[in-house]
Amino acid sequence: MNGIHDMGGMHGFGPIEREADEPVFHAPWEARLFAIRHAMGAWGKWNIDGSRHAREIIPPAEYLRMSYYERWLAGLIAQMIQAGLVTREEVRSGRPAPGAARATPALAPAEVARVLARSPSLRDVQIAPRFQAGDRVRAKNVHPTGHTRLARYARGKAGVVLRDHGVHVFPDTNAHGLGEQPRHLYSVRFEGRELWGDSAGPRDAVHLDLWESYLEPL
Amino acid sequence: MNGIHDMGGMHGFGPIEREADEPVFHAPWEARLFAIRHAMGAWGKWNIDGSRHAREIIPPAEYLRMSYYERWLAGLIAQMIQAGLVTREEVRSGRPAPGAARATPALAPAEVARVLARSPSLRDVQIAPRFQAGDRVRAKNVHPTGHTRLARYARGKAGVVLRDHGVHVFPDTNAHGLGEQPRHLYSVRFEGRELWGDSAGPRDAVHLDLWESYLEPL
Amino acid sequence: MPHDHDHDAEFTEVPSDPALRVKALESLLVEKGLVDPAALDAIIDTYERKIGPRNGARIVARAWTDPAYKQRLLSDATAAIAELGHLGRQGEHMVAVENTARVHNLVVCTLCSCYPWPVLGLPPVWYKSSPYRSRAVIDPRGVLREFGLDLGDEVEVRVWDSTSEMRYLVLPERPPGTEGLSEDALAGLVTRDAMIGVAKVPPPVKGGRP
Amino acid sequence: MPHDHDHDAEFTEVPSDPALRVKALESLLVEKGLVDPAALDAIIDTYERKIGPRNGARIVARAWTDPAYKQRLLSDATAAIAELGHLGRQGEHMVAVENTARVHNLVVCTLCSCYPWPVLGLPPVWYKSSPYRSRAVIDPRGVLREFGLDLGDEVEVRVWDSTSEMRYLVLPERPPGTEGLSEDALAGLVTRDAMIGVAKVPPPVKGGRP
Repeated sequence: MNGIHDMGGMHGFGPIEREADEPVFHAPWEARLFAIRHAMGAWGKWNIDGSRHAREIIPPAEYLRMSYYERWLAGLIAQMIQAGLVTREEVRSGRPAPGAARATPALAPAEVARVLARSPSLRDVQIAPRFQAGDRVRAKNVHPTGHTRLARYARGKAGVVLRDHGVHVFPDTNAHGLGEQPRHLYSVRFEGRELWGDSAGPRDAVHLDLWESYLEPL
Repeated sequence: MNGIHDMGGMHGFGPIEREADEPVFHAPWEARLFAIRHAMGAWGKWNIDGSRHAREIIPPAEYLRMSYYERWLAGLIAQMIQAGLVTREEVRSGRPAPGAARATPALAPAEVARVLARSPSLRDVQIAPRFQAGDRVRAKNVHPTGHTRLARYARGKAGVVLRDHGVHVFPDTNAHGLGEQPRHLYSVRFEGRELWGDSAGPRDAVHLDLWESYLEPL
Repeated sequence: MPHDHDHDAEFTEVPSDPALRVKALESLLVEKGLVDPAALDAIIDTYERKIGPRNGARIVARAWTDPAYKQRLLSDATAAIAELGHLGRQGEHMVAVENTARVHNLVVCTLCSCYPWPVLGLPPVWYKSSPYRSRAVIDPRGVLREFGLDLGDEVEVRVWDSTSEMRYLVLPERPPGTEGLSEDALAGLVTRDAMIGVAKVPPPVKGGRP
Repeated sequence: MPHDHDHDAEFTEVPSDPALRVKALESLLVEKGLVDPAALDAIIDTYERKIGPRNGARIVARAWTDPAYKQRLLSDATAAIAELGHLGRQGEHMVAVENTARVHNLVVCTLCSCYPWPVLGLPPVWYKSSPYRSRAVIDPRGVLREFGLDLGDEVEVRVWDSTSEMRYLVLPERPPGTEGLSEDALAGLVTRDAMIGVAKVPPPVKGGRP
């Protein structure tokens, strides 16, 4: 979707505000939410692409006002309700519905290390790559209404394939319960001037990771 | 600027909410502000392009939360302060600074009709047009940080000139006190598929008014 | 071009009480002699009472009943609208675009909310809203369906994004069953939405007043 | 692809008190037996105490002192980082990019806030902010200047937008005056910002502890 989250290249957000000696979490609730998010993920009811999309569809005015963890909270609640793990009324009241069954946590303390281990998106599937390093390609000018990782600022622009990362889960389908549909993922280099015209310097470039179906040969 | 105001083609804002029997103004303050805006315009301290820009640079999160007239209020206050018509402290307190001179209103009631008359942007300047109806053109891929009326969704896209509207004030300079620098303004047709790929229907088109310097021949 | 001025955060936050702030602002400007409250009254009166979609409706009805006027309207709308006295602020330079069985025109301003005030009055809130501004250019048929207008695939949809001081007036199709109606009666049928292009002009209600 | 679910406005508005809402949520989930609070404690402990930029600094220091390791890091960062045990969630697939006198690399995620957790810890607020996400790709040199780094025109700037599960670690230039330092001492010099690419590693402070 051409959502507010797709903000690469926008002006008007002002200077970057940094904080000296920044803590890992700025409040205990951020830490608890961060942990809840991972513990609930262990139920296997959603994937990372669907979680990203759950944050992307937060209404734009709210999205911009929310902090990072407030977006996580909104996305998590939406996903838990959708998955049937909790009901709206339970979230509202903070109490289990009368007579609700008591589950056994999907994530035991002893299992935490396993859950925080890597969870690769690379799939061991043999698919012949359409592109090779050095190929000139164009990012397609597409405007899907669902989840996509093809940033708007690169669409329609020409670049060069730098590297084939192998066959990876495809977020555009995986986010919507349409399966992993893995395909080749490439690192593609776009010259700054191709993306931004004369506003970019002659020695600026942006590299994006783009799935094969985002690209057409040039 | 690639601001939040440049929202053509974005997803995620939800359905269009309509109101039956909508009044001209929804509250007396909207009407008063609307009128103040016009009456203050009579001081000749700014132009319409600068006023648009004053609203565009409202921080994005606030821009999206504000109603139309709240944006007008923010833009007007910024312009009045910048023009020296009022001071920050006066706006804050609602009282003239001690010893401030009392002016005579620029807009007398009898002059209202004159001020609400048309104020053309067409200039009687002889400049040979670079393009003619039927010419194929491409909107430049430019990303100015100041005011522009070249919507992002059309940049880099190919279209056809439909009509030469004549020589009009150029907003990109006029908004910033750099003069009217009038130039030819054209109606340019872009096919929906050129703008949006397969998301658009084969019989969709968008027509934009674009100044000559926004365009290059194709 | 660089930003040549920045806003005070104080005045660019959503005001907690805009009514109060505008009241204080007016009182400040009056005390400083910068505005005359009577001029404000006259401006408000103009837009509340003198300017509105009935101006555009009159133009449309004239075009429906006077082929020569319609011709002038489509070739030079600014001059044709001036004949009826409906030019003014935000209607400096006019273009009329004709809806037919094969072409449907729709007007938007994606960058702000430009709208032909002298012929349609001030725009409705939905026209100024983010949903309309964002969607009209990428999904015009979806927008029209939301307004209850489901156009066939054979109809071309032309969206006019008002990026300059040109302002667009849609000349809607004259509905069937209006052959005997006077220009005044026809004007009574023409809606604001039809002149923006989000609706068709409905046929007259049988037995009712148009 | 259509939206397959919509949010309740109730839960997508900025919460007036997120601390209270999260507390209520945890208590609900514990009561329903969906989460074990001890597991939450263990997760928080991991990111507060075990994972952080010192992991990345160790990798950088190793690459500075062991040419064969550097070679492995640049050709297959996932494997090279696995040697030191620093893979994990949000560091599934790693790429290391080397800063030199002629090429400067900078990492961003414009679409969300992807960041290599196992080697750098959780990202700072500025990395997740709209100003950084929006500007890093269109004005990387302006961003770097804001961080105090003014690169010459002869230096190429490469921005890596983390649009997939590949995660990027910048291998900064080894600062001058560090010839005699041990791997541990070098690791102590390496900053998080240098491994994101918004800074260089500062030379050791004369007379001070590195």
